[in-house]
Amino acid sequence: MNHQIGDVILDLKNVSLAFGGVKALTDISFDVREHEIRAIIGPNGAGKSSMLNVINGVYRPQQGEIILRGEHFARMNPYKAAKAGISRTFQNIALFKGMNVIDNMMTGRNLKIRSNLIQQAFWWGPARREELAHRAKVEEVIDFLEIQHIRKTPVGRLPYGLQKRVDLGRALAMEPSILLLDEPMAGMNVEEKQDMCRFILDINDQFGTTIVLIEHDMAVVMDISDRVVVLDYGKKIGDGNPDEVRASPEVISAYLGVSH
Amino acid sequence: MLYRENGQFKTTYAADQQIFPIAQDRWTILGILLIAFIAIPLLVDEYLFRAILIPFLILSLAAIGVNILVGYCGQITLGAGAFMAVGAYAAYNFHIRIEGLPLLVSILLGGLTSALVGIVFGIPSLRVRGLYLAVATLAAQFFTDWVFLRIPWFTDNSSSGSVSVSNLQVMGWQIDNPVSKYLFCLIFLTIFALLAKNMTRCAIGRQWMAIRDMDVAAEVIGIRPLFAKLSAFAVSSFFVGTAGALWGFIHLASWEPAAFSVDRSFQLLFMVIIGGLGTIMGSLFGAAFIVVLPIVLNQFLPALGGVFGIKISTAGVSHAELIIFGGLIVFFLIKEPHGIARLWSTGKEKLRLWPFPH
Amino acid sequence: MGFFLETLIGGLMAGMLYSLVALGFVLIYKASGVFNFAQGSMVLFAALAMARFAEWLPHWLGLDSLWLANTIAFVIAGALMFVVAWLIERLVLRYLVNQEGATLLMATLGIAYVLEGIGTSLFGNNIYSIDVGMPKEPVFILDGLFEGGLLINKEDFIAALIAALLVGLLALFFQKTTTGRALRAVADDHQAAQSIGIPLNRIWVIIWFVAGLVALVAGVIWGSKLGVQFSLVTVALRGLPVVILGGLTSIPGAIIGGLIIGVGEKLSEVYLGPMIGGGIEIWFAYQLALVFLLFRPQGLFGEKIIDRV
Amino acid sequence: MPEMASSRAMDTFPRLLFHHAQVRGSKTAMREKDLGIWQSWSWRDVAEQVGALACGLAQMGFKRGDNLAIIGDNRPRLYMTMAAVQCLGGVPVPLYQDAVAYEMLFVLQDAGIRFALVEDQEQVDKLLEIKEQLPLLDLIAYDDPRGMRHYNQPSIHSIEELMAMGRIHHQNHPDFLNDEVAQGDSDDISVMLYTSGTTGKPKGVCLTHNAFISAARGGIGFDHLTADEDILSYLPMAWVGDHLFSYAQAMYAGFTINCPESGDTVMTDLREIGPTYYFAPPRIFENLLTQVMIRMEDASIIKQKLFHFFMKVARRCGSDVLDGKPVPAGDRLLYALGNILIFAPLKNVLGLSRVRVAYTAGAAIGPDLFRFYRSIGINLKQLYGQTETCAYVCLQPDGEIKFDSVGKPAPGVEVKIADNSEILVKGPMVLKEYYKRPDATAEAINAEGYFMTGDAGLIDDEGHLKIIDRAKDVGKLANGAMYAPNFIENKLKFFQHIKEAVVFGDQREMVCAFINIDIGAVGNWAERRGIAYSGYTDLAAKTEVYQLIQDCIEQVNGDLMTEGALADSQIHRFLILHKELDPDDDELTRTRKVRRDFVAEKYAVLISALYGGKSSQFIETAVKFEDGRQGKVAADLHIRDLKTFGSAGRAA
Repeated sequence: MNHQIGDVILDLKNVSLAFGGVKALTDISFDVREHEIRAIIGPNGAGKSSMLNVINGVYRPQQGEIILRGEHFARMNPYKAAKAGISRTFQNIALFKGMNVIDNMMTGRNLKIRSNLIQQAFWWGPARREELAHRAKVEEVIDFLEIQHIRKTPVGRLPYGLQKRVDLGRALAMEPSILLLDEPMAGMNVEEKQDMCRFILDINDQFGTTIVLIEHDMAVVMDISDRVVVLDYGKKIGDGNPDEVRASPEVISAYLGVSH
Repeated sequence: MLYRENGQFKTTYAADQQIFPIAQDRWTILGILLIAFIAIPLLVDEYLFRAILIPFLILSLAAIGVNILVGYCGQITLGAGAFMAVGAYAAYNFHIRIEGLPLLVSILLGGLTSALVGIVFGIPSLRVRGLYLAVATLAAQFFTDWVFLRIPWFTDNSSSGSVSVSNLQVMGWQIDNPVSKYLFCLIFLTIFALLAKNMTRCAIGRQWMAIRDMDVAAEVIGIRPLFAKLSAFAVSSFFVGTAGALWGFIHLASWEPAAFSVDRSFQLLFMVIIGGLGTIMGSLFGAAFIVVLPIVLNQFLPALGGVFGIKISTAGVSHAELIIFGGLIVFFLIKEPHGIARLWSTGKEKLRLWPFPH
Repeated sequence: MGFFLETLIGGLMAGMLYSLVALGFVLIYKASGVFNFAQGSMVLFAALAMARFAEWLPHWLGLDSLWLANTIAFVIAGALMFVVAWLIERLVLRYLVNQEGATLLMATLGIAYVLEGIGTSLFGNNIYSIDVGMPKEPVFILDGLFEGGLLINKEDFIAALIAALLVGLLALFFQKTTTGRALRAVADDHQAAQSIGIPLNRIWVIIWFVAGLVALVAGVIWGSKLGVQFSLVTVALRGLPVVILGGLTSIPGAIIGGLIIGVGEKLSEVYLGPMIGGGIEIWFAYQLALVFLLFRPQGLFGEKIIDRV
Repeated sequence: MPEMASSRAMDTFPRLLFHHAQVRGSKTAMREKDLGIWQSWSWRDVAEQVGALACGLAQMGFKRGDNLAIIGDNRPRLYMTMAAVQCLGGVPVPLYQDAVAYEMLFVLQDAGIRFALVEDQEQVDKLLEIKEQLPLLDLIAYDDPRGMRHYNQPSIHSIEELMAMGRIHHQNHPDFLNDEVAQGDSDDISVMLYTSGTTGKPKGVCLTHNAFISAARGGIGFDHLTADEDILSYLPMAWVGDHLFSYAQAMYAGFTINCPESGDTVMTDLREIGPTYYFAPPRIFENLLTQVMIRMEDASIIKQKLFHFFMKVARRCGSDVLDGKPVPAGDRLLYALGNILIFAPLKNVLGLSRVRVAYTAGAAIGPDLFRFYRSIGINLKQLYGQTETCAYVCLQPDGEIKFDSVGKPAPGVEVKIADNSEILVKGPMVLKEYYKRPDATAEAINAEGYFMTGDAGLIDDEGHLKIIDRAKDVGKLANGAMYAPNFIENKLKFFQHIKEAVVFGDQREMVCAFINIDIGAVGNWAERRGIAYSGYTDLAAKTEVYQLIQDCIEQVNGDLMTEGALADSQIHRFLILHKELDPDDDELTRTRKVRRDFVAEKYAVLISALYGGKSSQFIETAVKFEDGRQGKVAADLHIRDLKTFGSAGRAA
C-alpha cells in the first residue's frame, strides 16, 4: 500500500490570533494535504508554535476557521482535535514527569479506552483486557522508536534526546491521522537528528500519517518536507514546495538571507 | 539482598503488569496480611487496638483517599476532614432513618454521599489551581463544620449536638469488641487499598497523573480535565467519606462535628505528604507515623525527663509534643520531600542491587 | 439605612484588620513563594510575647509607666520576631528552595506547630490581656445625618486606622526604598534577583521579619480586643479568603479583599445569619471568595496565568 | 507438522526436532524478548514453523545439498531456518553479523550461496551492496520487516511470505516434508562454520549431524543436563560455541534457548532469564568482574568491608564448598553467612543465580578470574575444542577443577600429544572436511585419522590437558630458550587494567610488549585519583598509567621466573599503544584474537624503536570509526624499561 499525497485534509482560512494587544498571527491561510509532510518555518517569534496551538485547539483564534475533513470549526478544542485524530509533540517537552515511558505512552491510548472506572477499580474483565491490549500497541511504538532499553525508566531521568523520542512516542500511540511536530529536532546532536528524521519519514511512509512540522534546521526541512509555509511576524510570506520557497525573494529577504 | 529475581521473566503482559511483579514482594505482602489477619488479633492487647491499630487502619483508608486527590491528581485539599464528616453523618442518617438497612450499606452510602458532595466542591478545581484551590477546599471544611453544628436535622435533633450508634453487626457478626472492630476495618482497608491500586495503574489513574504532571499536554492527547478532576474528587471523597463513617461508627461510636475539624484535614494532608505523594503504600506509612508518633512522645518524654531528673507536666508534654511534631515534619520535608514511601522504595532498590550501590 | 451603614462601617473596620493579616501572607508569598500557614501562629507568638513582657517588665524593672512597659515589650517582641524570621530562614527555608508549593505549605504547618509549642512553653497558655490604652467606649458620629447617629466602636476605629497606616507604610517601603525594590525583584524572579547580586537569604529574613512585625501589630490589636489566647491562631484562617480573593501576589488585593470580606461577613451575618441559624461568617467569607474565584481564578489582582506550550 | 514415526533413530537434527514436538510439544523451545515480554514458542510451534519454512524454501527452489547463508543476531526465526534447511538436506552457513559487506563476500562466494536468510534491513542492504559479485544469489529472505516496504526486488521476500508459501505447499504435498526428513542421513553435513581465518582465507568447516549430535550427547551426559535448562543465546550464531550450546545441545536435550532483545539489553535480559546453563568467553567473565569491582568501589565503607571480608572467606574455602570437599565447620558457617550477604545477591545481580553449569572457552582464563566465580559458588568450568571438533575435546569434570588445565578428554574423544607437543584429536565430532579444500583437509587430518589441532599442550599425571600456546607460535629466543607468546600475553591480560597485549621475541634477544589498557578499568582508576584525561590516547600516555602498567608487567616477570623453561621470556621493554586494537582495522579477528603478524607489520616502526633502545617514538595511524568515516590518530609513545629477575630472584 502506497500513501500517495491526496486531497486537502486540513484547511486554515484567514486565521488571526492575538494575546491582549499583541498580534501573534495575522490572517493566515494554508492547507495540508493527506499523507504529506508540511513544514512551517520562520524566524523566532514568527508565530509557528501559535499556529500549531490553533490547529489543535490550545489557543482560540479571534478570527478565521479551520476546516478539517470538510467539517468547519470556528475554534477547535484540544479534546475535539484529539478525537479527530490530531496529535502533537511539544517544543519544550511536555511529558508526564511522574510516570515511566510505558505509562506516558499509555496515556496516548486514552481515547481508545472503553472500560469504566468501576471495571478498572476491580481490574475486571474488560478493563484488564484493554490494559493488556493497549500495552501491546504501545510496545509496538516502543519497538518502532527503538527505545526498548528505557521502557520502564521514569521519563524525568532520561536525557533530552530520548525524552523527545518518548514525546513523539506518546503522540504516535494515539495512532493519529495528523501529527503536529513542534521543533522535533531542537537541541539534538547530529546523530539524534538523523534518527529523528528517519522516524518522521518512516511514520509518514509506513502509517501514511500526515505530518505538520515546525523546524528550525533549514536543511532538514527542505530535505524531508513536501511543502513549506513561511511565516514572519505572524504573517504568511511564502508557501510552496521547497524549491519554490527557496526561490521566493520575499522569503529570502525575510528569513533565508538572515543568518541565524 | 534478599531479592532473587533471576528467572522471574514475564511471558505475558498480564504477568508483567501485576501489582507486585517480583515474587519476593508477593510473599512479603502475603506474610504481612497473614500477620495482620491472624497473628495480631491473637497477640495484641485491647489498648493497642483502641489507641493505635483501629485509628491507624481508618486513617490509612482516609489517607489513601486524600492521596488519590493530592498525590495522584495533584489537587491540593485542605478539606478532607469535611468529607469524613459528610461520610459519617450521611451514614448515620441512613442508619437511623432507614429501618433494617445493613451496616455495610449504610457505611458505603455514607461514602457515596461524600463522593457526591466531593464532586460539587471539586467544581472550582476546573478553574482554580494550586494553592488557590487548597484554600477553596477550606470552604468545604468550614461549610460542613457549620452545617453539622447548626442544622439539627443532620444530628437527628440531638440536644447535645453529638450523635451515637450502637449494636453494630454485619450478617450476625457483632462488631462490639476491639478485635472485631479491628478486623472489620482491616477488611475495609485491604479491599479499598486494592481498588485504589487498581485504579491508579489503569487508564483512570494515568489520567489523574497526566493532569497532575502537565495538564495542557493531557488535554491535547484527549484527556478531559473535567472528567479526570471530578472523578478524582469523587473517588477521593468516597474513600475519605467511607473512612469517616468508620471513624464515627467503629472508632468513636458517638461523636460531634469537632471530630472532623480542620485539624483533621491538616492531619490527613500530613499523612500523605510524610508518607509519600502518589503512592498507596505511602498513605499507610504516613498514617502509621502520624498515629504512632504522639503516643510514643507521650510515653517517651516523661520518661526522658525522669532520666534527667526533670518532671515534665502534662501541659509541658503537650507543648513539647507540638514542637517535636512540627520539627519532625519540617525535618522530613527537608530530608525526604518524597516521603517515607520513597525511603521504602530506595531501600527496596538497594536491596535489589545489593551489594552494589547502584 | 443607618443600621446598614453602621454594619457597613463595622465591616470595613473589621476588614482592615483582615487586610493586615492578609498582608502577612502576601508579603511572604511574593518573596518566597511560600504560602505561610504559620501566619496565625506568628500572630499568637508575637501577641503572647508582647502581653507577657508588658506584664513582666514592671515587676523586673520596677517600671510604673504602662506606656513605657508596652513600648519596651513591643520592641522585645519585635526583636523576637526577628529571631524567629532568622531561624526560619536558617533552619527551614534555605533547604526547601525550589520545592513544590504543597511541600512548602506543609513546612509552614510544621513551623506553626513549633511556634505554638515554643510560644506556649515560654509564655504560658492561659488568656492574657494586652492593654495599650485603646479606648473601649463607643461613639456616635454623623448624628446630624441620621436619626440617632451611627454607633461606632472607637477601638475598632483606631485599630483600623493603625492597620491602614501600617499598610500605607509598607506600600511606601516597597515602592520607595532600595530594600523594598530588591524584595520586589525577588518576588518577580528568584534567579534574576540572584544574578544581580541580591543575597536571597537575607531578603527572606527581612521579609519574614516584616511579616512578623505585621503579625505583631495584628496580635496587639486583636489581643487588646479579645485577649491573648490560643484561638488567635485561627486569625490566619480568617485571612485566607482575603488573600485568595485579592490575589496571592497583590498588596492592593489584600487591602481591598480584606474590605470586601469584612463587609460581606458583617452584612451576611446580620441579614442572612438569622435566617439560617447564625455563625455563618467564616464559611460565608470562604464561599464569597470561592464564587469570586470561579470568575477570576487568579483573584482580583493576581497575575493572569497563561499556559505556554 | 510432519508426523514422524518415533521409531526412527534420532540421528539428525530434524528428527530430533520432530521428536521433541511429539514428546514435549507444549514445552517452551525458544523465547525471545520482544515487545517487552518474553515471546515464547513451544516445540510444537517450532516444528510447525520449521516445516512451513522448509516447504517455503523448497517452493522457492531450494534443493538437497544447497547452502543457505544465515546472517543476523540470535533470533528464534534464524535458528528455525537452520532446522528448516537441515530438513531439506541443505546446509546452513551462519555468518558473523557484524562483518561489513566485503568481509562477507568471500564466504558467500566460497559457499556458492544461492539463498540467504537475514535478520533485517541492515543485512539486506549489505547483501544488495555486493549482489553484483554474487551472481548465484537469487533469494534474500528477511525476518524483521521494519523499513522493508520499498524493497521491490523480486528476489527479496519476508520470512512470513516464505512460511505462507510453505503452508500452502504443505497442503498440496503433505508427504513432501516427511520424505525429505526421512532422506536425511546422520553423515550428511549439518552445518558449515567458517574458521575465523587468523591466517589466510577462512575455510568452511563441514560438520555432520553425527558430529554435532555426538558432541551434544557427550556434553549433556557429562554434566547431567536435562530438558529443563534455560540458556541465553547471545553469542554470534556463526561461532561454533553458540552452535553447540544454543542449537545442537538444545535440540538434543530439548531445553529452552532464550534470545535477548538487543545487544544493548543482554545484561538485563540475562538477569531476567537467569539461565541455568551458561556459556561465555573469558572476556565476558572478565568484564563482569571488572564491573563488579568498579561498582563495589562506590559502595559504602561497610559494604566494602563486608564484601572484602567474605571474598576472603570465599577464596579460602569457596571452591572446596562447591566441589563438596571437607571444609572446617567455622569456614562453612562463614561461607553460609557470606552466601546470604554477598555471594547470592551478587550472583543475582549478575544474572547467574540459577546457573548449574557454566562454561568458558575460546581463550585462556585468568586463574584469579576463574577462582573468583567458582569461589562464589558458580560452577564455572573450562572446556577446550575448536571449530573443527564441534567445540568439544576436553571438559573439566565436576569436582576435578584445576585452574591451569582445560580438563579431561570428553566422552568419546581420544587425545594424543605429538612429538612436537601438538595436540591430536580423534572422535566422531571431528570435521568431515574443509569445504572444497581437499588440500587443507589432508593437511589437518593425519594418516591415523587424528585431527591436528595446531595447539601445543601437555597431559599431566592425572590426565588433564594443559594448553601452552599455538603450536606454530611456540618459538625460540635468540639464545635458544623456549618462547610462547600467547602464554605471556594471557598472563598480562589477566590484569584488569590490561585489555590486550602483544609480545614479540621470536628469534630476538629479548621480549618486548605492546599494551592496550582497559579504558573502563583504568579510566575509573584515574578518576578516583583525580587524573583528568580526554580519551583513550590521552589516558594511555599518562605517566601514572605507565607506572601502573609497569607494576603489572613486573609482576608477570616475577611469575615467569618460576616457570623454568620460560624464565628467559621476561619482558624487558614495553609501550602502551595510542589506540585500541580493533577488528575494524583488521588488527583483531572477529573473535578478538590478535593478528600478530599484521600488527607487527603495521607497527614495525614501534618494534624497531623497542629493540633500538629509543625512549619514545612518534606514530600516526589511520583508523576507521564506527560510522565508516576514516580518521587519523597520532601520538608520541613512551617506551619504558622493565625490571627483570634472575633465577635467584635478584633484580637484573
